This record gives sequence, structure tokens and C-alpha cells, in this order.
Amino acid sequence: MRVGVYVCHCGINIAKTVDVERVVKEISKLPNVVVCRDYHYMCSDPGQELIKKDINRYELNSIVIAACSPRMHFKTFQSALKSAKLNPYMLEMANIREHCSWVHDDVEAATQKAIALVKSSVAKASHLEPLVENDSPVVPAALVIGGGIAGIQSALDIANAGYKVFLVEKEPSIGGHMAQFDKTFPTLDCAACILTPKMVDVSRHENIKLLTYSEVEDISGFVGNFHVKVKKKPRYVNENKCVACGDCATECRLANRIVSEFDEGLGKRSAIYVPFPQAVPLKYTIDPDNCLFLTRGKCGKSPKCVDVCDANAIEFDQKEKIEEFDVGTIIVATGYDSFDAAEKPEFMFGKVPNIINGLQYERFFAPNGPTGGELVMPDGSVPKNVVFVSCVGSRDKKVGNPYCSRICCMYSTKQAHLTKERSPDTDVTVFYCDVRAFGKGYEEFYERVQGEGVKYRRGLVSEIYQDDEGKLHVRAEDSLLGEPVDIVADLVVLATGVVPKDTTKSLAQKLHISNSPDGFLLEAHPKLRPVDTVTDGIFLAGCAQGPKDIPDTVAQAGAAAAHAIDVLAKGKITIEPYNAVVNPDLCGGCRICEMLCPFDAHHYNEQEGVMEINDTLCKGCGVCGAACPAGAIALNLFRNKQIISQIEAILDE
Amino acid sequence: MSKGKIAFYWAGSCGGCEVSIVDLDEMLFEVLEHFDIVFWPCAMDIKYSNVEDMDDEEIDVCFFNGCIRNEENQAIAELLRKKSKIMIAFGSCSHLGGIPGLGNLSTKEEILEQVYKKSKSIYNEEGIYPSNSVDDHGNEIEIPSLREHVDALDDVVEVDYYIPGCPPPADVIKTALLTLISGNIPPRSEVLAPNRTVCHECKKEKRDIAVKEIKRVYQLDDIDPNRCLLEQGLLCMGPATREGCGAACPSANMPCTGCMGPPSADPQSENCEQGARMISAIASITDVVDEKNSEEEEIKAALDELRDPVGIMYMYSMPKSILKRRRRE
Amino acid sequence: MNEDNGDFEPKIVGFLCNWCSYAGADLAGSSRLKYKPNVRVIRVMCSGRVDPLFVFKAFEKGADGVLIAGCHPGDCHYQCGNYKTMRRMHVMKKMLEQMGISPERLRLEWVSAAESTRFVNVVNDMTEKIKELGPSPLKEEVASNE
Amino acid sequence: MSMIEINPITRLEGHGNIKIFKDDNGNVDSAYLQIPELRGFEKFCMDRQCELMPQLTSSICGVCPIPHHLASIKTLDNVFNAPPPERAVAQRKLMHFGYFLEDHLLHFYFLGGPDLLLGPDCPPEKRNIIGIIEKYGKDVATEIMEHRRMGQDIIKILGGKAIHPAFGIPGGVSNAVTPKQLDDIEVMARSLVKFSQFSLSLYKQKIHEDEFYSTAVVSDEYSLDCYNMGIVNDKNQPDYYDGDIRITDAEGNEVIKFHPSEYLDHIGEAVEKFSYMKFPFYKKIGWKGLVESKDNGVYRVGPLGRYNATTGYSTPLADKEGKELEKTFGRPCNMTLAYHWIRLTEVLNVSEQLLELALDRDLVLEGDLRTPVNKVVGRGVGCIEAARGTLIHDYEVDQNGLMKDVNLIVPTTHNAAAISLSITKAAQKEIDQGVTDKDHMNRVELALRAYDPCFGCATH
Repeated sequence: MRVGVYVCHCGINIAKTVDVERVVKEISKLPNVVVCRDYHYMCSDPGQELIKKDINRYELNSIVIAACSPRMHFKTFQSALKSAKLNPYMLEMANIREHCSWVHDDVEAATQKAIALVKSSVAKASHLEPLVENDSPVVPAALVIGGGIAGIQSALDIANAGYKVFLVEKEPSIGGHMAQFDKTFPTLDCAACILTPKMVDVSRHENIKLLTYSEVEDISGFVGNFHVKVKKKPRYVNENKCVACGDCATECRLANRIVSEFDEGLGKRSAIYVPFPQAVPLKYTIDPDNCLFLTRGKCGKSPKCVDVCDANAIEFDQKEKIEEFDVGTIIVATGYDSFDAAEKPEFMFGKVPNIINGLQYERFFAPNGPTGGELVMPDGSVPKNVVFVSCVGSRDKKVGNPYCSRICCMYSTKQAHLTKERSPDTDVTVFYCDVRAFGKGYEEFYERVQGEGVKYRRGLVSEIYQDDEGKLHVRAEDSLLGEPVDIVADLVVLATGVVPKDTTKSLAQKLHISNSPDGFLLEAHPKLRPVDTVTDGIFLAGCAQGPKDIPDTVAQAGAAAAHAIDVLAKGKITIEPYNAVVNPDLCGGCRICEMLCPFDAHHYNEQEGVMEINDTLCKGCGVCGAACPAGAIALNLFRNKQIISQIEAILDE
Repeated sequence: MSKGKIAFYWAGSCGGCEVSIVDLDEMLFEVLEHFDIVFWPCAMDIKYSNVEDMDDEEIDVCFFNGCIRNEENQAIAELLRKKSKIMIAFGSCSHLGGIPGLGNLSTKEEILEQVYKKSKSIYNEEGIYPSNSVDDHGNEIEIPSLREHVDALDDVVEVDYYIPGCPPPADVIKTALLTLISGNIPPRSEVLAPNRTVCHECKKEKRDIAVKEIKRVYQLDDIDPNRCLLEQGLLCMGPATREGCGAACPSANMPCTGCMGPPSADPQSENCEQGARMISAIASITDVVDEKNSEEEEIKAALDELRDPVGIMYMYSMPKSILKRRRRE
Repeated sequence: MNEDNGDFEPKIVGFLCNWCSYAGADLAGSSRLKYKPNVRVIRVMCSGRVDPLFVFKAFEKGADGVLIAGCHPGDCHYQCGNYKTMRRMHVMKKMLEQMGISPERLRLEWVSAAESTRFVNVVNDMTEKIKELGPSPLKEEVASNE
Repeated sequence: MSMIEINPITRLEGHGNIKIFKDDNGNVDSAYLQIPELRGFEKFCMDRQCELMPQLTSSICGVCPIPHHLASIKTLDNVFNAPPPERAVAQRKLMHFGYFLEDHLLHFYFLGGPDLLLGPDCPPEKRNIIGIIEKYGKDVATEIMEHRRMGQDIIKILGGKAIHPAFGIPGGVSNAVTPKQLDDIEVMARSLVKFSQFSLSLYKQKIHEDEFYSTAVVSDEYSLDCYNMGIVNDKNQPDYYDGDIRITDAEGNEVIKFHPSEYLDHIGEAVEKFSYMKFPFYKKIGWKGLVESKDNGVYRVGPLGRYNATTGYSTPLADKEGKELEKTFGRPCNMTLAYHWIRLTEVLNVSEQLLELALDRDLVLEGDLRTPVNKVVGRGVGCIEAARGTLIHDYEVDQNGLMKDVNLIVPTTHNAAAISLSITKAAQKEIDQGVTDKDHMNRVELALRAYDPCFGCATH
């Protein structure tokens, strides 16, 4: 083996704690090392040029780069090798930045460790062998999970690019939270007006298969060839027959007696319902938890809905269905939940009707809301003074949410404005920590609303309580005046923050992607790959990845779609040869590996009495290799010999 | 052509390897046509002094069985290496240390103490041990002392070939002898036996290799003679053991104990160590049905009856295992 | 237990799974968290790739400790590699104990891609524990062989 | 004072050497049998899983693995308090008899026998199986090998392989012969009965035509007065698989008969510095060192010990042969070289028993092979007659089925003192006035080969 070793300074990132010259001096002594250099930025063009030149000049056949994490730049350097006509798998990286210079202060210790790490890489490099990449076809279809604005946007973009899209939504209608809003900040255009057309487009688009009231059950396979199982919950209404006349809902024995989720519990609906008038698809659904017939098996003499439905669309015998299909790529756009303010008992949420959260307040203004868009409280009166409490469940370690939800400041501001708009002499006070008006036109909007007489008081609300006449008091510390304040309020709006959907964790497990500490889904790189996940072919859009406002969500949805289209457009994916290989001369056919493989890549050849492994199915985890009692299975790029030589080198002093 | 010279010797061994030579029966005649036996303590009256008198490399092939347990074993190993052209480690003990290699789990002192002081029937008021130079009524008597630990043959002298097994199966010996007689010598330090594992020869049927929990042979009320023993929960070393015996023990419905040693290692996979290989395999398939929900305790329980992993995994290969012997800390 | 562990700097080999723990260690780096330099990392694709052979080899070559770190149960990038590791641990520890090597020298930890601080704590804590244990009994053998 | 050495002792199993010390007149002052090896089974079997003991201990000896395997499994039957079903015992006996025949024949034709069959003056390089082949021709040689092989085959049928088989499970066995296999065994048994008669005739003819032996057998140098031990059935006939242990004195009187589990009350093991072999003795009399005396608890086991500790044989042909033995040597008989004839008589006895068993088809083919075991009782003692004599295993097992204590007393160990004394006596006679030529040296070994010692076993 003729190994070339390149130690990167990474500016001062490595050089300041690792004595690079000494590393080079030590490594040059090793057998197999033909040339060893250091350079300021190996990943830079001149850095890569250096390698290419050496490969030719010294006939190097294996390269070690001591720099940053291979998860960062392995591919970069692979291409450098390629262009020098060297097999891209004759490369090994020593991570002396993330794992060394950045985490240690003591130069001596760091240098020692760096030397050990590079030695280990050289040892492995000396046992590398060329590998060939294989291609596998891509199914020209995408799965989008979640039918909020993010999912809708991604679905439309991909569909418009000419690829089939399966859009899966858990609720009876797409639209998500945005459909609940009245206006959007800062431009104040009507949410419905901009969302509804997109929803309709989705339902009409020939490339989009809409699966509402459905949930992803299981996902197997890999980029280009995911196999998806979707559970379709029964609506008990035949979607093809239902004409959405609504007679069933009016006639239903439980008409207006069931709390409406869409109205955040403020409004009422029937047991058979559409969540909101603009729902897509506009098909009725019977709520199995409340419907008398479904819960008690009996609804009067016969269910009213059945009686009145001329289309005979009611089908109580509908069963849950599993739909299966293949896609090449997946976008996760499952959105968020609103923080449950009940977790902060000092705010009495849920105890007093006049203490509501931001999403509920949205419904006050919505024309299709419980009050038909009027600012009247449950008792019919118009609130004389409204108090907003910001950062409820955000920037709050006590409830485990240290992060900022990014939208509450602005929606409170918007709602403050809408309040003034509806009743100008209502007194509006906003208690805030800091107002975060970072987006385009946000600061301007904030100023405008201040100008409308909304009082912004800086301070944390300590508690909300009811006095003897039952009046609400908001008690806080005004941190600018440095004095306690106690304000009487008819209506208190808690600007509740954004939290991960309760289903995020289980979905992440189904997809084998990670969560970040805040519980949202983890992107592949916070800056450079914000819409990718560590799993090839799976992308993120919207609040599933973290709190966002609508513009950011739509932007990310577009980006995710672009990445997905990129995969689909290629038509094939190159499978990295990180796969396991059976040596048929050693395999005794004990079939132990067979059951270890989660990808069913192993199959037993009865004739020969040996195991065989399918390259495309094998993902290269190496579990079978580690377990093969005959030592007959080797894992490319992580062969026993390679790793053992690393162990020896890393411990050798 | 003149006959070759062949020698058989036993060091720390049981004599089973000698008997396996005798069991060659007719084949023995064929051997005698090609070789004169110049040393075979078990069957012929030739003494060490006769061997010392031989020229270096006078012996063409020396079949050496038994482990290196005491000074004498080592001395004779060195002597025979000097006198032989080809040195063959014959049988588990010389190949891997064998069952006596389990002695590496104790110190020399612990062994002597148990055998001569602690064992139940002992009558040893002076508390004496056999000791390497004793004076018995004025007679100076030398006695070889135990080495600190057991080694395989190639730990003390160079070995040209290995013939595995406890004892080596007749067919394996025959093929090996024929190879040597034929004169087309295989590459040095090769194991003269087939390369795959016992499973390859085992007739038992495999249905679903997942093991619910490890069982001891007496805990299994009846053993299904047609079904893979591992599947039935018995710790059968077959999957990690070289073939060549025709799956002898499994054919008697008893789990393989691994006497043939590990199969040849893949050139890329370095050391193919029986214990490492087998625990990895067995642990990976035990209690894996619904593994996502199995608690730490369940896993422990499922593997619990593997009370003596080291003794089982290295029953014949302790001195050749990576860790070689018990340490103290 | 070793008498004077004052200036004893343990050598610990760390096998980190590429997807969670190695990423977690990378995050510790990019977050500039500081920890003890005693763990030397070898990257594997999955903790399930860690062959007991590697563990024994490491001890044979004089490692004072071996750390295996992988994705949390349920999070394995390959679905269930870490469950295999979990099972192997039980037997490996038993075997080490029988071979007279303190099983605390071998450690399995779950570190997700986000748990940089957890990684730091694991490294520091393990380094401390091994310091208390003192050098591996195989160490001087290795030294004498060289 | 000078020392001559026979190293190694050859044509037997395991390592041994003889050190003979001569005074200044060249007369033998003392002779030592030294076993230079020890593997330490009694230590390293501890903490092992008890069910592996039959296989672990069988590798104490590759010449007699079966008695170890069976003694061990009998011990575990007791450890688990699981008496095996009759059918299982029958399988074990089949294996045991197969072994017994193989081992005795091995000794007569390969190890000890050549001394007799080829005569004491036969040159050393010829004094072995090859010499036998040359002298008696390939046909006889093939006969010999075939019948030895039969023993091995029976073992293999049950245990998968002839040497170190796997077969015993506490409370039973893992495997049984098929009807077809039993037919084969019956055929073998008949042939073995004939062959043992042939071997006996061979022996007698040899002894009578060879004047050295005809005198040596009855000579004092090759005789030893000591106690005898063997397992007996209720008729005090030898039982090779199970029964009480009977000890008789040099005059043939029974001094004690006890259940093997009480062996510790009657047998102790002494330690000497010059050998790894321990020296068992009859406790009631005690250990006086290596001296031939009524007051020394030295005893013999194996064919001669059994012959003296028992009365007659359980099978017709063997009983007839026994009568002839008694006529020639009387009973008790303290003549060491008589071992050979008695050994061949046992071959006949066992061949007949094998045939009886092969014919008892219901017993062998019908019934359970295992008694289910539940809990470990704790301690167990197992005892069996190996070709070379009484074999005792004694285990303590904990609740996890791990070995906590192991004590083994092995046939050749029982004989340790007797063999040493026999050697000294032979040496004193054969090597007086400094005669030390090879044959005379071999005549010293002769004394010990009669015992068919197994030194691998002896020290284990």
C-alpha cells in the first residue's frame, strides 16, 4: 500500500490546539506512508489539488485526510480521489477537529490524541480495497405526510413537476392550523382566501392522490424504493356518494352538542360533520366516539342521517383499510401542537372561560368561527379590556421548552390589532419578555399596532386570579418601571407556543430519523442541510422540524419539494457499497444471519447450503457480520481486519 | 524410493490421539508402507535417549499431540522440532490447548493446592507437593514442574501444519496422511481439514433459528432428534466450529462442544476466535422475538443459563483465545 | 484496584455508531464542549457492528476500557442493531469477569445525535471510573512484549 | 549410589519413568515409579457447567474415556437424584461393554501383550503391534483390528464417535440403538465370544512354550501380597457397571464391603514428593509408605484385583475359564503376571454379557431414555469398573448447576503403590550385580505393564 496522509489546519480550528507539524513528523515515520503533508484548508480547491497531484506523482493508492468529521467532508474528498482516477473508497478520514481540537484545550494531550487517531486511520487505509458503486431505480412518486400548508405546498410543487404524490392527512380535511386562522401577519390578508385555493388545487391535481383521515402505519425500504403502508380510518360515509348537502348534520340527534376540535372547543358540531365549510375533501365524517349508533349500536328507531341521506352515503359497516404503495422519496410535514397552557396552573387555563389561548382567540375572529367573527364573549358581552400574556410554554425551562416559538409575539400583535379593529375602545395590554419581530415587515407592523393604542408592558406575568366579584386580575412585574402591576381583565389571551406533535416521536422511529433535544425532527445539518434528514430520501418541511411562521414554512416546503424532485428526476440512486459480503467457501449455512437482517437482504441457497446477500437491500449495518459464527461475512469498508488494525494502531504507543 | 520416517508423540494429553491413530486400522498398513515409525512411546519401546541420538531433521513427519503444560512437554517439543522436517500439531490440545487449556483459568499454585491439599480424599499431614527436586532417603529425584500456564504447541515451537479434533476424526487424518504421502505439500501453517462449520455437515433441520432462552441439556425434557439443537435452546458450538467430524455429537443428539476449533478465518477477517464468534451469534439470536419490548431483565433471564460462557466457548481453545488466560484484578 | 493512580491516564477505545453517537460527538465538537482526551474513537456504522472480537482485541492490546455507544433503543438507524449489542453486552461482561478483567471496563451507552452533553458526561465519567480501577491487568504484558 | 532411568516407560498410556538407584555393589537399593505430568482436572473442572463433566472428564483419558464418561454421568444421576430408566442403563451398558472389549484387546495386542506374544528377548524395535503383524501374519492382524474395532463401533453407534463420545445426560442418555443396530451388535457379540476364546488359547500356548514366562508368572519377583478391590454384584461376582465395593486381604478374606458413596470412609490418598501420582490406601490399615506389608493399606484393582475381590463369573464360558484359573493360580492369586490371563477371561465374560444384553430386545428397545430432572440435590458419587479397575467420581454442584468440588480416584491411581512395589521387586531381581541390558530393563517394565497402567488417568 502507498498511503498519502494530509493533515488539515482548518485555519486555526485544528492548528491552535493540535501541533500539526508534530503530527506530520510522527505519521511520516509509519510504514506504508509515502507522503504526509499539512495544509491550511484541505477542503479548499488548492487543498484538493495537492492531493490529486500527489496521487499521480507518488502513485498513491490510499489516502488519509486528517481534518473534520467524515460526516462533513467524506464525499468532498471522495470526489477529489475520483478526479485523480483513484477509487473513491480508498479514502479514510481522521476526525481531529470535532473529536479533538475543538473539545480539548491541552495542546500536548490533543496532539497525542490526534497522532493516535491519524495512526488508526493510516492503519485502516493500509487495508482498504477498491469498491464499486451500484445503481438502483427510483420509484417516480413521493409521499407527503401531513396536509397543512407545508404538506400542501410540497405536494403541489412535486405534482407540478410531473411526479405522483401521495398526500396523507390524519384529519378528515387538509388545511392544518392555517385553516383555523382569520388573518395572517403582518400583511393581514385573509388566511382562508390564500389557503383555500391551494387546498382545492390539491384535490383537483391529477398527480396527487389525497388520503385524508388516514395515518402512516409502516415504512420500509430505502431511498428510491420506500414501501408505505397507510391506515385509512372509516368515515362511515361513502366519499363518492356524499354530496355534502349537510342534511345529515342538521338532522343528527346530537346536532350542535359535540365540542368542535376545529373551533378549539369553543364551538359545537354534530356527530356527523365536516370540520369546517371549506374542508377538502368536502365529505362528511361520522365521529365514532360520539355517534349514538356506533357507540350504542342504536340511534332511535333508525339513525337520522341514514333517513335523510338521499345519496345513501351512510355506511356504518365501513372498516379500517390498509393501503400499500411504493414511493421514491418522503417529505415529513406533520406540523405542530399548541402548548397546553394547563401545564401552567398559575394561569388558570381551562378553569375560567375568559382565559383562552391564542388559537382559540383566532376562532373569535374567523368568519366561520363560533362567533361568526364577532368579538363577543361566551356571555355575549364585548370585552372592555383584553390582556395578552406572551411566552406561554416558550422560553420556559420549567415546562421543558427552552426555545422561542417564533410566532407568538407576532400573532399576539396581530390579534391585538384585530381586537382594536373590532372594538376600538377596548383596552388592550400585552405583557411581553422581548418582542421578537424579526421577519420582513414585522417590526413595522409591531410599531403600527403600538400606534393603535395597544399597551406593551415588559414583564413576566406571575399569576392570574379571580377576585371576589369574579373579576380576572393579571399580576405581573413591570420590569421597565420595576414595579408590580395588577390589571383587571375581561379576557386573557395566553400566547401559547409551538410544541412537537404528540405523534412526532413514533413517526421518527417508523422513519428511522432522529429528534433534536426540543423534540422536533432533526435536520441533517442545522445550516447546510436544513431540510434533509440523516436518512437519504427523507426530507422535512414546516413546524415538524421546528417553530416557523407561514412564509418560512412555505419556503422550506418548496425547498424540501425541490430536494425530493431532485431524487425523482435522477431516476436512479447510487448505492454506496457499504454492504456485507458472504464468503461461500466459509459459510456453513447455520442461517443465524438470516433472522438478524432487518432489511431481508439475506436469503438461503438450499442447493449450495450457503447464505447470499442482496446488495441493494443490504444497508451495511454489519450486524450480521458481527454475529456470523463462521466469520464468513465481511462488511465492506468496515472489515474486521480494517477495524482490528485500527484498534492496534490506536493503542500502540 | 526409501521409506520416510514418522514419529508420534504426546505431551499434555489423554492418549485419545494415539488411539485415533490405532483406529486407522487398515490405513495403518498403508502408512507403514511409506513410513517407518521411529518414535511412538504409546506403542513402541523407543526412549528419549534414542531420539536425542538422532540427527537433526532425521524425522520426516512428527505428529505431536498434547498441550504444553509442564517443562518436560516443552523440552520434548523443542527436541522433536529439532529432529523433524515437518512438525504437525495433532489434535485439539497441541492445536489450541485443548481441555487441559482450561487450566489457564487457575494459577499453577491453585491447581497444586486443590489436587494435593484440598481434595476430599487427601491424606497429607505434612502438606507436601510434588516438587521439582526432592531428596527421598538420600536419592536425588528430578520431577518436571508445571509451567505457569498452558500453551498450544505453536506457542513454543514452529508448527508446519495442524490436524484438529479431539481426537482428529479418522477421515481427516486419512486425507492429511494421503496429502503428505502424495508429496504435494500444501502451504505452510495450514489446518489440514475442511474449512466450513459443523452446521454444513449437520443433518438436523432448521426452521427458525431464533432462540427463546438458553437451556441446559438436562432442562430440556426431550430433545427433538431431527431439529437444530441451537433452535431448541441448547448451546451447540457447531456454528462456530470447523467441520470434518460429520457432526458427530449432534448426531448423538448432544450439542457440539467445539473440539475441531474455529473454521479457517476469512483472509480479510483476521483472527476467527471461537468464543467471540459464538457469543456474538448466540446473544444476537436469543430473546429477539419482539426484542423492541424486551426488558433488560428478560434479556438477562434468557441468557442466564449460560452460566459459564468462557468454559463452554473455550472448552478446547482457551490458550489460543485472544485473552488466553485468567488475569487477576 | 490500583495503589497510585495519580498520573495514570487510561486508554479507552470508543466504538461509536455513525448515525447517533458519532454525530453526538461531532455536535459536542461543533458546540466546543470540553471533555477528557482519554477516549479514542473508532467509527462503525452501527453499534451492532461491534464484534466481541474487537472488544477482546482492544483489551489484549492494552486498552484500559472499551466504550460502545449507539442509538437509543428504538432509534437505531438500522432498526434493531442496538438490541443485538444490548444482548451481547451481557455475555461479554460475564466473560470478561471470568477472565479476571473487571466488567466495568466495558461500557455500553446510548447517545443520540443531539446528546452532545450526554456524550461529554459519559466520556468524563468513564475516564474517572477507569482511573479508579487502575491500569488493565494486561497492560504490562503488552508493554513487556514490546 | 548411582541412578539408571527408564524414560519414558513405553507401550502404555500416559507419561511415566522409572528411576532405579543402585548401591556401590551395583545392587538395586530402591526404584521409583514417577509420573511427571499433571493436568489438574480436579481444579479446572470447578465452576464448569455440571452437564459437561461427562465430556470434560472423558478427556482425562483417551484410552478409557467411556468409564469416565459413564462414572461422571452416574455421579450426575445422583447429583440430580434422577435414577435413569432401565432402558437408558441398557444403552450405557452396551457402550461400556463395547469399551471394555476394545480396551482389553488393545492392551493384549498393542500395549502389554507383545511382551508375552513376542517373548521377552524379542528386540525392542519389533516388540510391538508391528512385530505381532509380522509374526502372526496380516490375517490375524486383521482379525485383531476388526474385533477391537467392533468395540469402538458400538461406542460410536451411541455416542457419535468412538473416542470422547457425547451421550450421557443426568437421569438418562441422549441416544439409543435402533433395532437394526442391535442386530449388528448381536452379530459382533457372537464373533467377540469366539475371538476372546481364540485370544485365550493364544495366551496359554505362549505361556506354556515360553520358559521364562512359565517360571516368571509364579516367581516371587513378580508377585505382591496386598489388598484387593473390585465392584461386585449380590453374588460377589464382578459387576463392571454397578454394585458395592468389596475389599479382600492377601489371603482372600473379605475385610469390607461398602456402598461407593461411602468411599471416603475407607479410602485415603497419600502424597509423595517424587511423583504427581497420589497413593490411595485402605484407611483402616493406613499408609506406611512404599513397603510390602500386611500392615500397609496398599491394594490392587483391575483384572487381578477384581479376581481376588470376587468369586466366579456371571456367565457360563467365563465361569468355566475362571475355574481353570483357580486350578492354576488358586484364589486369591498374588502373581502380577496373572493379570493377562484374567484380563482375557474378562474379555470372554464381557463378550457373553454383551450378547445377553443384545438378546434382551425389550429392555434395550422399549421404554424411556430419561428420568426428568428437577432440582440439584448437591453432592453425588459415581462409581464404575473400568478395564483397569475401580473408578470413583465425586462432585458437589450448586443450585445453578455449576461444579463446586471435584474428587476423582482413578484405577491406575489405586494401583500406584502396588505398581511401584512390583517394579522395585522386579528391579531388585533383574538388575542385580549391575546387569542393565535392555531386555532386563524391559523385564522391569514388564512388571508394570501387566497392570495395564494408564498414567494419563492416574494423575489427571
